[in-house]
Amino acid sequence: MNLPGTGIIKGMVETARNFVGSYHDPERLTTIEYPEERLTQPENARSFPMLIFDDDPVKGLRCVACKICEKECPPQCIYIVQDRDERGKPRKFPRIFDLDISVCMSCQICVEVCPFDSIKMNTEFELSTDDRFGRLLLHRDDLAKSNEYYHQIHATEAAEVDARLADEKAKAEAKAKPAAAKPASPVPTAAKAAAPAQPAAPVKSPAADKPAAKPASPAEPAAA
Amino acid sequence: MRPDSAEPDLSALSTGDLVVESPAAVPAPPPPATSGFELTPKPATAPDADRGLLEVAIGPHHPSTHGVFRLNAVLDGERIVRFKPVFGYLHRNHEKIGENGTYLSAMPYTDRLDYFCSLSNNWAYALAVEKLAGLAVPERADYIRIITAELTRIQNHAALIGFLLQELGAMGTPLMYAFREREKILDLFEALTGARMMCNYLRFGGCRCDLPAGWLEECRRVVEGLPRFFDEFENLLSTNEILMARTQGIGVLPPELAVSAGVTGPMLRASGVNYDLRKVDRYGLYDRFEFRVPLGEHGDVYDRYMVRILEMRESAKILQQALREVPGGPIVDPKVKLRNFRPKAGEAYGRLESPKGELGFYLISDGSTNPYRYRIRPPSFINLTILEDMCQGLTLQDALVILGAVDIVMGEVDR
Amino acid sequence: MSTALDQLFVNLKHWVVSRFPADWQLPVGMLISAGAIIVVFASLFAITVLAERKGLGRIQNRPGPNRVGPFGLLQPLADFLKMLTKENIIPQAADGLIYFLAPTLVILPTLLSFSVLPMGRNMTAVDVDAGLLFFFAVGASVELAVFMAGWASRNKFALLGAMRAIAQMICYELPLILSTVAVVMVAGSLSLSGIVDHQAGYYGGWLARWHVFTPWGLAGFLLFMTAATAESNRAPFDLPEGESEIIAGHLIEYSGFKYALFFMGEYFGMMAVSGLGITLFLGGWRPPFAGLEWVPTYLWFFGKLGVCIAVFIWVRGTLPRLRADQLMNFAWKFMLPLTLINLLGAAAWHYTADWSFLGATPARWLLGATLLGAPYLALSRRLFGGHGIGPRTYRFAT
Amino acid sequence: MHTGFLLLALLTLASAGAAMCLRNLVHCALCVAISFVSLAALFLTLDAEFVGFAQILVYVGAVAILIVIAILLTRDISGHGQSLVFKPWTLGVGVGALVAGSLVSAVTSSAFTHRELPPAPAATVRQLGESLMTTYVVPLEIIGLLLTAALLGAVLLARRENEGGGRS
Repeated sequence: MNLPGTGIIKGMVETARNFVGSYHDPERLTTIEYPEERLTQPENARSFPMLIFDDDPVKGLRCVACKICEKECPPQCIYIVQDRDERGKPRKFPRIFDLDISVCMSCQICVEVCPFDSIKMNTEFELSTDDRFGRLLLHRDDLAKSNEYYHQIHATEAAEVDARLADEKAKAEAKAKPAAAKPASPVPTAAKAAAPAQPAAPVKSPAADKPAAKPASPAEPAAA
Repeated sequence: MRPDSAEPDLSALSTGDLVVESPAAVPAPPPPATSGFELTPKPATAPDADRGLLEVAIGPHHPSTHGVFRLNAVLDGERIVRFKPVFGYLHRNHEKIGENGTYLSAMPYTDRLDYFCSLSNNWAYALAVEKLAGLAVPERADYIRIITAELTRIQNHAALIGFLLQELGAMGTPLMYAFREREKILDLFEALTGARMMCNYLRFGGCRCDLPAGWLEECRRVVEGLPRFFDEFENLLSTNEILMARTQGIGVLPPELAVSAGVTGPMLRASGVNYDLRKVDRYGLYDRFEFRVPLGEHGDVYDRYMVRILEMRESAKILQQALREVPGGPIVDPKVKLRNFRPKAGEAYGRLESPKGELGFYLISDGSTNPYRYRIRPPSFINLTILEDMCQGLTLQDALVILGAVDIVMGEVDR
Repeated sequence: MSTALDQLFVNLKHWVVSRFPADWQLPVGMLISAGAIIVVFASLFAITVLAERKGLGRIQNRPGPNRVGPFGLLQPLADFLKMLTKENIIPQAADGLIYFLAPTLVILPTLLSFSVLPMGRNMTAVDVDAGLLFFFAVGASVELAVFMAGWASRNKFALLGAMRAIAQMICYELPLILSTVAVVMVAGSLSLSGIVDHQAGYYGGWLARWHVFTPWGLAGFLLFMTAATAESNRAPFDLPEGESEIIAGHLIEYSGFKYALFFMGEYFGMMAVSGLGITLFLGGWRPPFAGLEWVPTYLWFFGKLGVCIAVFIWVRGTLPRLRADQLMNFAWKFMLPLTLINLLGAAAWHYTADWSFLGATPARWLLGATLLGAPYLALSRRLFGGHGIGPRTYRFAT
Repeated sequence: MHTGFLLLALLTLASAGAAMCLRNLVHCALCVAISFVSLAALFLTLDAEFVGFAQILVYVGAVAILIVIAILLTRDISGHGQSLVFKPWTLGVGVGALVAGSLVSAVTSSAFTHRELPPAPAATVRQLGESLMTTYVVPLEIIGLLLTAALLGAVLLARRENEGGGRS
């Protein structure tokens, strides 16, 4: 056995080394002074889901209200109501898309199951609020984020998605050609099909990162 | 414990020289309670109620109970007469939720079992489902799984030792050092999976996404720095006279009792029983890597501490080997459907060596998208069952240290 | 010039007192001294708390409080305001009067004990002939206050904490007092200023004749500071507060300003015993080397106090806590015998003072070292080895 | 000086009385401590520094604590116990009066009270120590031995009671 007391001395030396080290060694003082300093989030980071739109925050939504995410969501935090036109015919558009982020557990399963690359994970994390129902229950227009924003936060993934969508569109067009003179497909599909072409152009109209102030939504006449 | 368990040979497990065992001679898992060992007899009901014993409810809100957990202690002075764990405060109906959702939808919930080790939990569940559905895992995915699981083991053990020292009254210094290193590992997890703790990363037949660019280099850098951290930790703690005096000879768990009670993980190995599922089951690709299993001799808290330190060192070795040779290729079995995943009817038990012990998932499929039965063998919970036996005749201070060394996470205990 | 600076506060007090009529001079002088002690040590308390939080933070690789004011310097003020404005909760079952009295009784004796410490040349508030005895006498009543707090709270954890506190304080009072007896023996005085005067002069013309620079003094100082750590309930002897077991012990039911008073009492106690250790072993307000007399004496005292407190913080940031029975074993089976042997060491040093042959000093050191080192080794071996405690080796299965 | 003495004497007596009459045992113990302190203060007013400080150190720091611990260990501390006043109180008063009378008569009849007071001695601690170590060294050692024996006996008693319970 060593001289009694050496273990304590060894520990004291170690803490002293850390004390001194924390003044000059960035490996030791890893604290980030949060509101002033921020870490860059990794590309894969995720907080809560968002809905991607091209061009227009409402008309350009990629979501077709297929309700797959609603069904697959493990904590059942998504609520979707499909839009209907004047005659009551369903439109491929969500009239209501509510997401309760106090229930959501950020598991990303909705993203994985979405066949339309419409729902993606946001990285925004400063969401604390004192208004549980107003601010933690996100509606369609809160959730809508532009494709540019998506490119900003998940560059690699977004590029892949765009390439895939462009590819699919090209295939669809190739398929459509033999079918030739068929009449144009219904409006929302056209909008969706047209959309992927757009992001290829890097600079875009100021669709903005945030949902716009709420332009007249096509859903509203339907709701009336 | 395991349906196909061979004839137990306890004497070979607990005593004598350990030899390098060939895969065929792998020690059998612990036997059922036929070995004649019984739990320590305890005073039935208060025969000495008039002696002025002090009943104290430690918890549900107490700094040392690792969450909402209650210990009903009956004290004679500071000495423990009876010590009953009461849990269930964090019960979330996990198993029933698992049965009511699809196979995939249980995956994010497994993150929340032992929220320190979401990636090992993911893997255990994925193992069970893969066994059920007969899926093969690509080599690259297995490497990623091993890397993440060993990183998880390191950060869990480091944090646990920090918490243990907190219980010993060390003002959080070791905890802060552990968290400093854990941050680096969590950063890696975030870069890979998008979340620091609730990773939800593994999928049946592989992983959810491939390694991001530069991740392996970053991981190598972190792993290279780990031995320095272990040395620092050991300098600070391992030979500290106070720590040795507080932990040696405290909470002794004889190997026979440990086996009878179904204790697994570092606690079992600290009692000298050579039982590590990475060696026993050789799940994943663990037989490709060279690592040793540290074994304690006394089965006390100090052994549990040291076994964890040594395990971290071995995990770092595994990581170094794995990071050297990560192969290319796909990361997920392309046949696996994400939606409408219906394994054929049958049952399966998938288990692995989670940082806390044997974590097992038992699934019965009736051919539908939901498991018919979804059951978890949580190591924290089963290791906790012998708490009172270990605390008999010790003081309240010892008891909380013993609790700390059991390594429980209430998310897993209560499920 | 240097004496003017040194005696600045003394002269200031004399000047103020001389403005008053003769009948009033004594009480006014006392009031001034008392006020000075309260102001100086209260601000020292604030600085210490901040230093402790910052220092612990740095030891733990984090910056510590840094939000209130520049570098977090105003944090004590914020803490003070918080404590002052917090709700004062009195448990329904508590014994109101005793519950109320306990915090004041914790503060009072420690403040009283500052009055006999010589904090600079001519800077002793009350130069009592039996100053050392006074110090311990008032210190003894802290135990009663802690018991009152624990008992009056009517909380099981508080009661456990109070029992631990009393047992611990009684046990460690013995080695604490006995380790000072060696000093009293050598210095031949119970007066603290007398003990400081005994440490005047220099070895070889440069090293101060502090008691700590002798074998018995070094051992005595270490023993004294260890016992002092236990006496002031600091880590690693902070069992009465053991937040991981009995949460905060006797403090569990206290909130707001009463809690702050206890907190203050703990820090005052730490400063008081450090001050006593400085006075007894570190030469009080005397400089360590010749040629440093120009530095004002009170700066030496408070500088040494700062170093002692820094060590307290450092120890707190490093060591885990002992167990109650180990604490007792340590006191009775290790500290007490060593302090008794240290008396022999002091006597040996005292009676070999007239050795004058060549190498007398190393010989005396050797004598002292063996006299103290051998029992240290034997006792600590017994303490650890008796329970089979020591580093272990581990086997591996592959 | 006179008023100070009166106040202290009153405090001593009052706290001693309270120690006898209060219902709560812990309160009683604390009152005993108060009377010890005020007794020490009385010593201090007589310039007997050493005795005064020793009184606090020994009686408040040790004896009062010991009493408190004894109460905690042996009794129900909830405070619902009976009054400590001995039931047939006439007997108690009688015994008390007898003791007081004999003390008073002894003091008044002794020559001590009729002598001139000597001047207060200086350097008391040193003198005290010297006389303890020279003139009175045998009584001192005997008392020391006695106390050690008592201590050992107490340890032995506690040991026997505690046998079978745990380590050390």
